[in-house]
Amino acid sequence: MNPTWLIALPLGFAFLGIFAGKFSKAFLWIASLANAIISLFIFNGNGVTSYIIGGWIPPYGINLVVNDMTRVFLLAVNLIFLLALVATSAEILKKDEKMSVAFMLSLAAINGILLTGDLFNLFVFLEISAISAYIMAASGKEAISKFAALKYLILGSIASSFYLLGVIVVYASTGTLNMADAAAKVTSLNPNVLLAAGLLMVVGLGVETKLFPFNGWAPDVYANASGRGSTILASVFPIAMISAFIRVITFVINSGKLNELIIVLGITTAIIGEVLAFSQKRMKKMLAYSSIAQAGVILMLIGIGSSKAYIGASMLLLNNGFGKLLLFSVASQIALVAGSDHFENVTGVGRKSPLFTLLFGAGALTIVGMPLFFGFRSKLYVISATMDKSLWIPAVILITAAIEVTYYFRWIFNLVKADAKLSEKRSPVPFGLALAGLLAVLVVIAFGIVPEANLDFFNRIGDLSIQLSKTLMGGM
Amino acid sequence: MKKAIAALIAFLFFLMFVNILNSDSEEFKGIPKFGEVNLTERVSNKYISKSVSGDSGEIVYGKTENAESGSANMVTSIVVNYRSFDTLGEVTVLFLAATGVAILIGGGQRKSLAISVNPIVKISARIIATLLLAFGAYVFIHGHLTPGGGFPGGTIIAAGTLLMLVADDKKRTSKLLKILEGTMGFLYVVIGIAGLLVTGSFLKNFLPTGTMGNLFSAGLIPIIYSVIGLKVGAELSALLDDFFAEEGRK
Amino acid sequence: MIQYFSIMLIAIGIYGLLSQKNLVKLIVSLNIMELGVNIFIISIGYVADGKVPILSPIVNKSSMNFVDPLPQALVLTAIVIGVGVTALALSLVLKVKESYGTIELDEIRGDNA
Amino acid sequence: MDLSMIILISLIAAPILYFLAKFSHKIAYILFSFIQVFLFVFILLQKGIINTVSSFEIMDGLKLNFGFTPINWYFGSIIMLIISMSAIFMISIKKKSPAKLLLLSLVSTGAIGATLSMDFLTLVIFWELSTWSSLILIVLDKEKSFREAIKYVSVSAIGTYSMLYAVFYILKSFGTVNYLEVADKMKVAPESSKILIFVLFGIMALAKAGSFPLHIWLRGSHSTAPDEFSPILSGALTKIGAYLLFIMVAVIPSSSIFSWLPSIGGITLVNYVLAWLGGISIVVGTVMAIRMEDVKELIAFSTVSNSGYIVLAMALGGTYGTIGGLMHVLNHALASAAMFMSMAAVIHRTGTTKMREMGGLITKMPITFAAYLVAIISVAGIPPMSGFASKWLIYQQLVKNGLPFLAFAAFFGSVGSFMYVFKPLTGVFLGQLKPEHKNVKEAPFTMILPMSILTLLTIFWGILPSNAISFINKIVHYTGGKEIQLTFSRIIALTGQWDSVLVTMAFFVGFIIAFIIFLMGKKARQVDLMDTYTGGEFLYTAELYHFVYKMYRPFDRMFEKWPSMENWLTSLSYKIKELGALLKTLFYPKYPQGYVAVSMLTLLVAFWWLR
Amino acid sequence: MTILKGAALLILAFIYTVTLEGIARKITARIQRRYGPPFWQNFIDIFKALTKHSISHGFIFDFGVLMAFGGTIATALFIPAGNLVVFPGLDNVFVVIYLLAIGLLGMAMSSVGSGNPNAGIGIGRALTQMLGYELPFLIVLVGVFFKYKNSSLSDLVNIQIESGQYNAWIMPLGALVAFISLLGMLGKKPFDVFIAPAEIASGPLVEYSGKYLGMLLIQHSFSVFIEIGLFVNLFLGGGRTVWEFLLKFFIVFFAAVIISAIMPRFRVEQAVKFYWKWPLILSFVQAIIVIMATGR
Amino acid sequence: MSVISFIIGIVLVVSAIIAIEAKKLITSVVMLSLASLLAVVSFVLLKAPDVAITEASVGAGLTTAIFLLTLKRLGRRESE
Repeated sequence: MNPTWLIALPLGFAFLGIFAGKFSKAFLWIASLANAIISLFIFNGNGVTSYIIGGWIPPYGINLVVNDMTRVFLLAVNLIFLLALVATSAEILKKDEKMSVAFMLSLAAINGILLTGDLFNLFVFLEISAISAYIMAASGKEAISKFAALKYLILGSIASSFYLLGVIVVYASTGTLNMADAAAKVTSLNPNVLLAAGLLMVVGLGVETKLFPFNGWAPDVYANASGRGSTILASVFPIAMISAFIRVITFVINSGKLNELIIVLGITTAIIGEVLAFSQKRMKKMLAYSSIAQAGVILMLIGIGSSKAYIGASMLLLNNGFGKLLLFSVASQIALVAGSDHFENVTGVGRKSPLFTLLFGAGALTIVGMPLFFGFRSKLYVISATMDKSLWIPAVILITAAIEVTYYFRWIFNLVKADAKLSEKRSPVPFGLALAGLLAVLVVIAFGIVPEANLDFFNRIGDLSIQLSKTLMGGM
Repeated sequence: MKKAIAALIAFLFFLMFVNILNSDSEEFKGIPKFGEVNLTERVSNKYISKSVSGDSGEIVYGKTENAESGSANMVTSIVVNYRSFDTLGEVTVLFLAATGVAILIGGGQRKSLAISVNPIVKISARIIATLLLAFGAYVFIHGHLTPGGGFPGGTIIAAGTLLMLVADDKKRTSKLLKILEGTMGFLYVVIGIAGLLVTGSFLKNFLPTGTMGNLFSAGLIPIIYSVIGLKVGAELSALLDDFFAEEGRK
Repeated sequence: MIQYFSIMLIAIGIYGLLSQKNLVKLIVSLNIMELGVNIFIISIGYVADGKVPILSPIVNKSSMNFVDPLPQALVLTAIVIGVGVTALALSLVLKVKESYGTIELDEIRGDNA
Repeated sequence: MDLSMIILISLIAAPILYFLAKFSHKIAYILFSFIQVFLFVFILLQKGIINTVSSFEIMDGLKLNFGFTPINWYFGSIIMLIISMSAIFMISIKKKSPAKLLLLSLVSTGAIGATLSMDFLTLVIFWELSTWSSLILIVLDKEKSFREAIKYVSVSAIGTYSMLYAVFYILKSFGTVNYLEVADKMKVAPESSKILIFVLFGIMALAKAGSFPLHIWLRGSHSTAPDEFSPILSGALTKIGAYLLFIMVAVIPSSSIFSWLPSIGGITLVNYVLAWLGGISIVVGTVMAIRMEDVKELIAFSTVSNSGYIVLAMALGGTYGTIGGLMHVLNHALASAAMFMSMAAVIHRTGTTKMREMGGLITKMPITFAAYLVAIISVAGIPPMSGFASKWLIYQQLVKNGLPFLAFAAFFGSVGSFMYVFKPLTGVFLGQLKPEHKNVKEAPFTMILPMSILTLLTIFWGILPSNAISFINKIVHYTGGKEIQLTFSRIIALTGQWDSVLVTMAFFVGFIIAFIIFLMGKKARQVDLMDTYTGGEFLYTAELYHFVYKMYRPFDRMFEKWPSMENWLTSLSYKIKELGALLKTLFYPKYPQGYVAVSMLTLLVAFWWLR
Repeated sequence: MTILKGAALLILAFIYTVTLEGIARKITARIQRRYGPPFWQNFIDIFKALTKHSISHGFIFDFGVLMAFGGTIATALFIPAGNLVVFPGLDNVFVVIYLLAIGLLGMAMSSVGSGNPNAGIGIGRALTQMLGYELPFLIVLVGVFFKYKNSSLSDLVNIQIESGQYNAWIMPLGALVAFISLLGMLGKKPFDVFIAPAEIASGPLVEYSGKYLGMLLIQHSFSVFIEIGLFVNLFLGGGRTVWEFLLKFFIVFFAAVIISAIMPRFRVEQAVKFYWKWPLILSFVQAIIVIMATGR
Repeated sequence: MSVISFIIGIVLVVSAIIAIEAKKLITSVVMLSLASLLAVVSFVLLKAPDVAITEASVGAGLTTAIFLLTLKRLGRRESE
C-alpha cells in the first residue's frame, strides 16, 4: 500500500470539506477511518521502503520513507486519532465544520511528518501541523485559550524559522535536502556549522516536542484547548513530532555533543515537568506538565540512542499516546460535568459514574507505569536503557517517577473520594467516550500483559542497523 | 534593563551566525562564502540541467522538446514539478490559515461607513479589479515562462478583491469563493492521485512536456499553477473579507 | 554583505520579540525575522555573476552560470507560509482584544492557575 | 499445574468477578472466597521444590520465574491464609462493590506472584501490582483515607523505585536477577555495588514492611482502609516486605558478603544498622500505639512495632534470629489479621472505630471478644499463645550476640504491647455498655468462622510452637543455615530450653486450682455493671464511665514533645510545590517573552559551550 | 514426684509469704510509730474473705480472677526454692517473666470488667509503671544471660553456688538496679501509685469482695514470692537448701519493706522517668561491662 | 553593486528597528512594509525575480493590508 494515500486522503477530504457544510464532519470520520485501515495495511511488513513522489529519485525529488518504527507509529497515530475522535464525539465545537477541516489537515500533516524523507518537506508539514495546532489551541471556550494559542503561535513561529535556518545551513554546506543524503554528507562538515545547524533544528523541533526550555507554550495550550483539540494535541502530536526529531537530530545531524545536550535537556524537562505537575490544581494543567515530563524522558532516550533506548522511547510514546488519549478526553468530559477541572470541583465525580474512574485510572496507571499496563513494560526498558548509559540517569528518572506516581494517585483518589456532599445523581458518560476509552484501556492492558514475543515489532525498532541505515533510508 | 538583555541576546545570536558564516575551508566543508557557491556540489545542478532521471544533454530555450521538466523558469520547475509535494503542502498551509481565520473571526457583518462612497470610485474600482484579475491570471498562467506564478497571481487577484471591498462598504465576497477554493485544492490532490494511479508516483507528471518556452508546454505545470492561482486568489479574497467583517453581528 | 544584514534582521526580530509588549509589535517582529530568514536563504544561493534562473530567448542554455534556483523555490514557500501565520496571528490578536480589551501584554490578566 | 497458570487464573478471575458482581454481589463474593481458599489450599499442599520458568517474557531475555522452595511455600501459605480468611470474612460485610472485588483479586494475584517469585524482577512486578490495587482499595470507603493513601503512595513509590533501580543494577552487573544466581554472583561483586544493592533493597523492604523510617504510611492507610481490607493490608501485604528481607539476609547471606565490614556483636555493620532501624521501629510503633485513640490506628502502630521485630530478628540473623523472625511473620500475620477482623466485626455491628464510643460489648459479641483476646495475648507475647515463641527466640539471639541496646528496644516493645493491646480490650469489650449498643448482635457466621480459624491456629502453635518451627527449620536448612533443635514439645536454644506443653499444663493446673477455690466459695451475687463503688456517693442518674479515652495520659505527656515523623512527607511535598512555583516563575512565565528569552539563552549558551 | 514437689512449693510459698507480709505490716507500723496488727492477721483476712458473700460483675469479672490466679500459680511453679526445684532446667527466666504477665492481664481484665473507673485508672497506671521497671531489670538480665549463656533459673543458681560468687558481687550495679525494679514489681512505695487507696480506692482491687478478694490476696502473695524469688535466685545464688533460700528471701523482703516504709509516693510519670534515668543507665553500664568482660 | 546593497541593507535594518521601536502601531506597520519593499529590491539584486514578485505582492502588499485591517478593527486607541 502506498503510504501517500495517508496524506492525500485527508487532504482531499479537507479541501472538499471547506464547502461541504455539515458533510465535512462526515468527511473527517471517513478520512480518519480510511487512514486507520490503510495504516493497518502498511503496518503489515518490515524493512525499509522508500516511496518517491513526483517520479524524481532522491535526493532530487521528495520521498516518503517507511521503516519499522514508522510502521508502528503510523498505525498508532491513525488509530489514536480515530479513537480521539470517537472519544470526544460528544463535544460540540464552535464552527464545527471548519474545525473538522483543521482536524483533517492535522491528520494529513502528522502522517506527512512521520513519512517524509526530506528536510524541507518536513518543514512544510511541521507548519501545517503547527497551524492546525494553533487553531486547536484556540478552540477552547475560555478566552484564555486564545491568548494561549497566541503565545504558542509566537514561539512556534520562531521555532519554525529556526528550523528553516537549520535546514538552510545544512543545504548551504552539503547541497542537499534529502535526509539520507544529508546524513551521509554532514560527516565531513565543519563541526561548528553542524552544531549550529543542529542546535537551530533542536530549537525548532524542541518547541513541538516540548523539550525544555522550549515548551513554555504547552501548559496553557493543553489546559485550555477544547476537549478534542487537547486530546489530539496531547496524544497524537507527540508521536509525530518525536519521530521527526529522531529523523532530523539523531539520523541526519547525529552529533555526539548534541546528543549529550539532549540527554541533559531531556532529564531537566522530566524533572521540571514532574515537579510542576505535582503542584498543579487543575486537572488538565497537571496532565499538560505530565506530558512535558514524558516528552523529556522520551527525548532523553533518543539522546542515548541505543537499541534498548529506541525500544523504550517508542513504547513510551505509544503508551503516552493511549494514556493521554484517555486522560485528556476524560478530563475534558469531567470538566464539562463538574463545571471546571479544578481539584476541589472534581472531587467525587468518579463516584457518580464509575466509568470515569475506570478510564482515568487506567490512563493514569499506564502513564505512571504500573504493572498490568503498557507503561510498566516501557518503564522497564527506560530504566534498562538508561542504566547502560549512566548510573545517575535512572536514579533521576525514578525519583521523578515517584513524584509522578504521587500526584497521579492523588488525582485518582480525588475522583473516587468518598464525599458525603455528593448528590446521588449519576452523570452519564457519553457513549463515544466509553467506547473509545474502553478500547484504549484494552490496548494498554493487552500491551501490558502479552508476552514479549508478540510485540516483536518493538524489537525490530530496536534493530538500529536497519532503522538508521543511511543507504536504505533515502531509497538510494 | 530588559531591552538591554534583549539586545544582548540578539547580538549574541548575530555573533553565532557570523561565527559559522564563511566556514568553508579545505579541511571541512561549511557554508560557502557569499557568491562563491559551487553549484555542482548541490542538487540544484541537476534541476538546472534537467537531468535528474538521466543525462539528457544541454537544454536550449525554444528547441529542447520533452525535457523531463518543461518549464523554462527553473524556479517554477522546482516549485511545481520537482518539489511539487512541498507546494501542495504550502497551498494547504495557506488554506489552513484562511480556515483558521474564518473560524476565529469569520462570519460577522460589515460595518457601514458613515459617508457613502462615490459611485465613480465604485465603478472605477470594479474596472481596475477586473484588470487585476486578468493580470493575475496572466501571471499564473505564464508561471513556467516568466517570473511569478500561482502565488503572486493569486495575490494579485486578491488585491482586486481588496480594492472592491475597500471601495464599497456593503460589498461581500461570494460564498462561491469557498467552493472554488475547495474544488481547486481538491483538484490538486486529484492530479496527484491521478499521477499515482497512472504512473505509480504521487504528483508525477503524466502529460507531455512539449517544447521548452512554449505556453502550452511543461506538462502539468501550467495546470497546477492555474489551480494554485485560482485557489490562492479565492482564499485570500475570503480571508480579506473575514478581516473586513466585524464580529458580533450576524 | 547582504548576508550580514539578513542576519541582523533576524537578530532585530528576536530583539523585538524579547523587548516589545504590544501583541501587534510582536507579530511585526516575527515578520521582520522571517524577512531576514528569507533574504538569508536567497543569499545562500547567490552565485557571483550568476544569471537569473529562467531560460529565455537571451539566456537560452542550461550550461550557463545560473544562481541556485532551489533556495528561491524554498523562499516562495516560506513567504506564503509566513503570510498565513501572520493572518492567523492577527486574527488571534483580534480575539484577544475582544476578550481582554487590550493588546498590551502587561494589561492582559489571564488566570494563571 | 504450572505455577504461572494459577497466577493467570487469579488474574483472569478479576474481571470475571467484576462483571459477576455487577449482577450479584453475594455470589461474586462467595466465588471470590472460594477462589482464594482454593489458591491457599493449592499452595499449602505443594510439596517439593519446583522452579518454573514461565513462557511469559517481560523484556528481551527476561522471563517470569515462579517456583516453590520452602521459602516461597512458607510465605505464600501465610499470605494466602490471611487473604482467604479475609475473603470469607468479606462475604457478610455491608459495603460491597464490584470495584472492590476487582482490586482485591488483583491484590491477591500480586501477593501470590510476589511470594512465589524466583527472581527480583518478578517479585517487584507482582508486588507493585498488589500495591497499586491496594492503594485504590484503601480510598474506596472513607473520606479521611484520601490524605493517608497519598502517604502510602509516596512511600511505596520510594520503595518500589529504589528496588527497581537495584534490580536493573543487578541485571546490568550480573546479567541475571534470579535469587540464587544473584546470591552466587554477589559474593564476588565489588564492595560498593554490594552496599548500593543492599541499601536499595533495604529501602524497599522497610517501606513495604512498614518499618522505621518509612513507617509513616501505616497509621493512616491501615486505619482508613475499608475495614475488611485492613487484615489483608496488615497481615498479608506487609509480610511481602519480610519476604524480601529474608531473601536479603538469608538467601544472599548479608553476613557473609559484608564480612569485610567491621562487625558489632557478631553481626556485620549492614545488619547492625538494619537491626537498629528495626529496634527504633519497635519503640516508635509501641509509643505511638499506646497514644492512639482509634482502634485501627492503634493496631496499625502495633504493626509498625511488630514489623520492627521482624526486621530486628532477621537482621540479627543466626539460628534463633532467623527462625524467630520467620516465626514472628507467621504469628503477627495471624494475630494482626485476627485483631483487625474482630475490630471490623465490631465496626460492622456498631459503626464506629473510636474506642470512647464503645464499651461493654463482651456480652454482645463474646466470640469476637475471644478472638481478640487470643490475638492480643499473642501480640503481647504471653506464653500459651504463639507470639511468645518468636519473641523468645529473638531474645535468645539478642542475648547470644550481647546487644543490650537492641534488647532494650525488643523489651520495650514487648512490655509496651501490654499497654496498647489492653486499651481496645478495655475500651471496646469491657466496661459499661453504651445504651445505643443494647441491640448489637454477635457478628455473622462468615465473620466468626475465619476469626475462629485464626484464633485456633494461634492457640495451636502457641501450645506446639515446635510444629511451626519444624517447618521453618526446612527453610533454614534450604538456605544453608543451622537448624534449631526440637523435641515434640521443647525448643532447645542457646540459653536453655522451653517446654511449651509443660508451661501450658502448668497454666491449666493453676487455673484448675483457682477454679476449685472459686467453686468452694459462696456463690456470688450478680450485679449490673453500673452498680459499682462510688466512694459513698449516691448517683441519681446513671452516668456512663469510660476511662479508655486518654488512658495513659501521664505516659502521653512524656512523649508529647517528640517530633513527629509523619510530617516529613508533607513538608517534602510543600518543598516540591515551592520548587514548582519557583520553576514556574523562571521558565513558564505568563508572557511569551520569558520563555522566548530562556529558549534563546539556552540556544546561545549551548552553542558557545559546545563548540 | 513433680506433682508433690509442686504442691510443696506452692504451700511453702503461700504460708511463708503471707507470714512475712504480716510481719511486714507490723514492722511498718512500728516505723510509723503505730502498734500494728498481729503477724497472722493476713491469714485471717484471706480465709475470712474466702468465706464471705461476694458480688460479681459478670463473666469476665470471674474469668479474669481465675486467669490471674491460675497464671500466677503456674508461674510460681517455675521458681526454684533452694533445693526444691519443680522443673529443673525448664525454668527459663523469660518464661517466668511472661507467665507473670498473664496473671496481670487476667487481673486487669477482671477489674476493668467490673466497670468501675477507679479500676481502669489503676490498671492504666500499673501498666505504665510496668514499662518503667521491667526495662532496666530485663537489660540487667541480658548481661547475666550473656555471661553464663544460660537463662534457666535453676541452672543459674547452681552455677552461682558452685563458683561461690553471687551475681550481686560480680555485678553490683545490676543487682542494685534489679532491686530498685523489684520495688516497682512488688508495688511497694514509692511505686504504689496504681494502688493508691486514698486516691483511687485501691485501684484495681476496688470492686472485689468475698472470695474474689481472697483469691486475689493469695495471688498477690504468690506474685511476691515469684518476684523476690527471681531476685534471690538470680543475684543471691538461691540456696543449697530451702532454708537458705528462705533466709535470703527474708532479707530481701525486709529490705524492700523498710525502704518502702519511709518513702513517699511517686506519680506515675515520675516513676517511669525515674526508672528510665539512673536505673536504666546503670543497667546499660552493667550490661556493657559484663559483655566487655566476658567477650563476645 | 556592493554599494547599493550596502545602502539597501542599512536602510533595511534602520526601518526594521524603527518598525519595532515606533510608538505608533501604524508607523510600525508602514516601516515593516518599507522593509519588505527593500527586501524586494535586494531579492532582485540577488537574481531572484520570482521571489521578488511574490514578496512584493504577498509580503509587502497582502501582509500590509491585513495589518492595516487589523489596526482598523483594533480601533484608534491601540493604533496610536
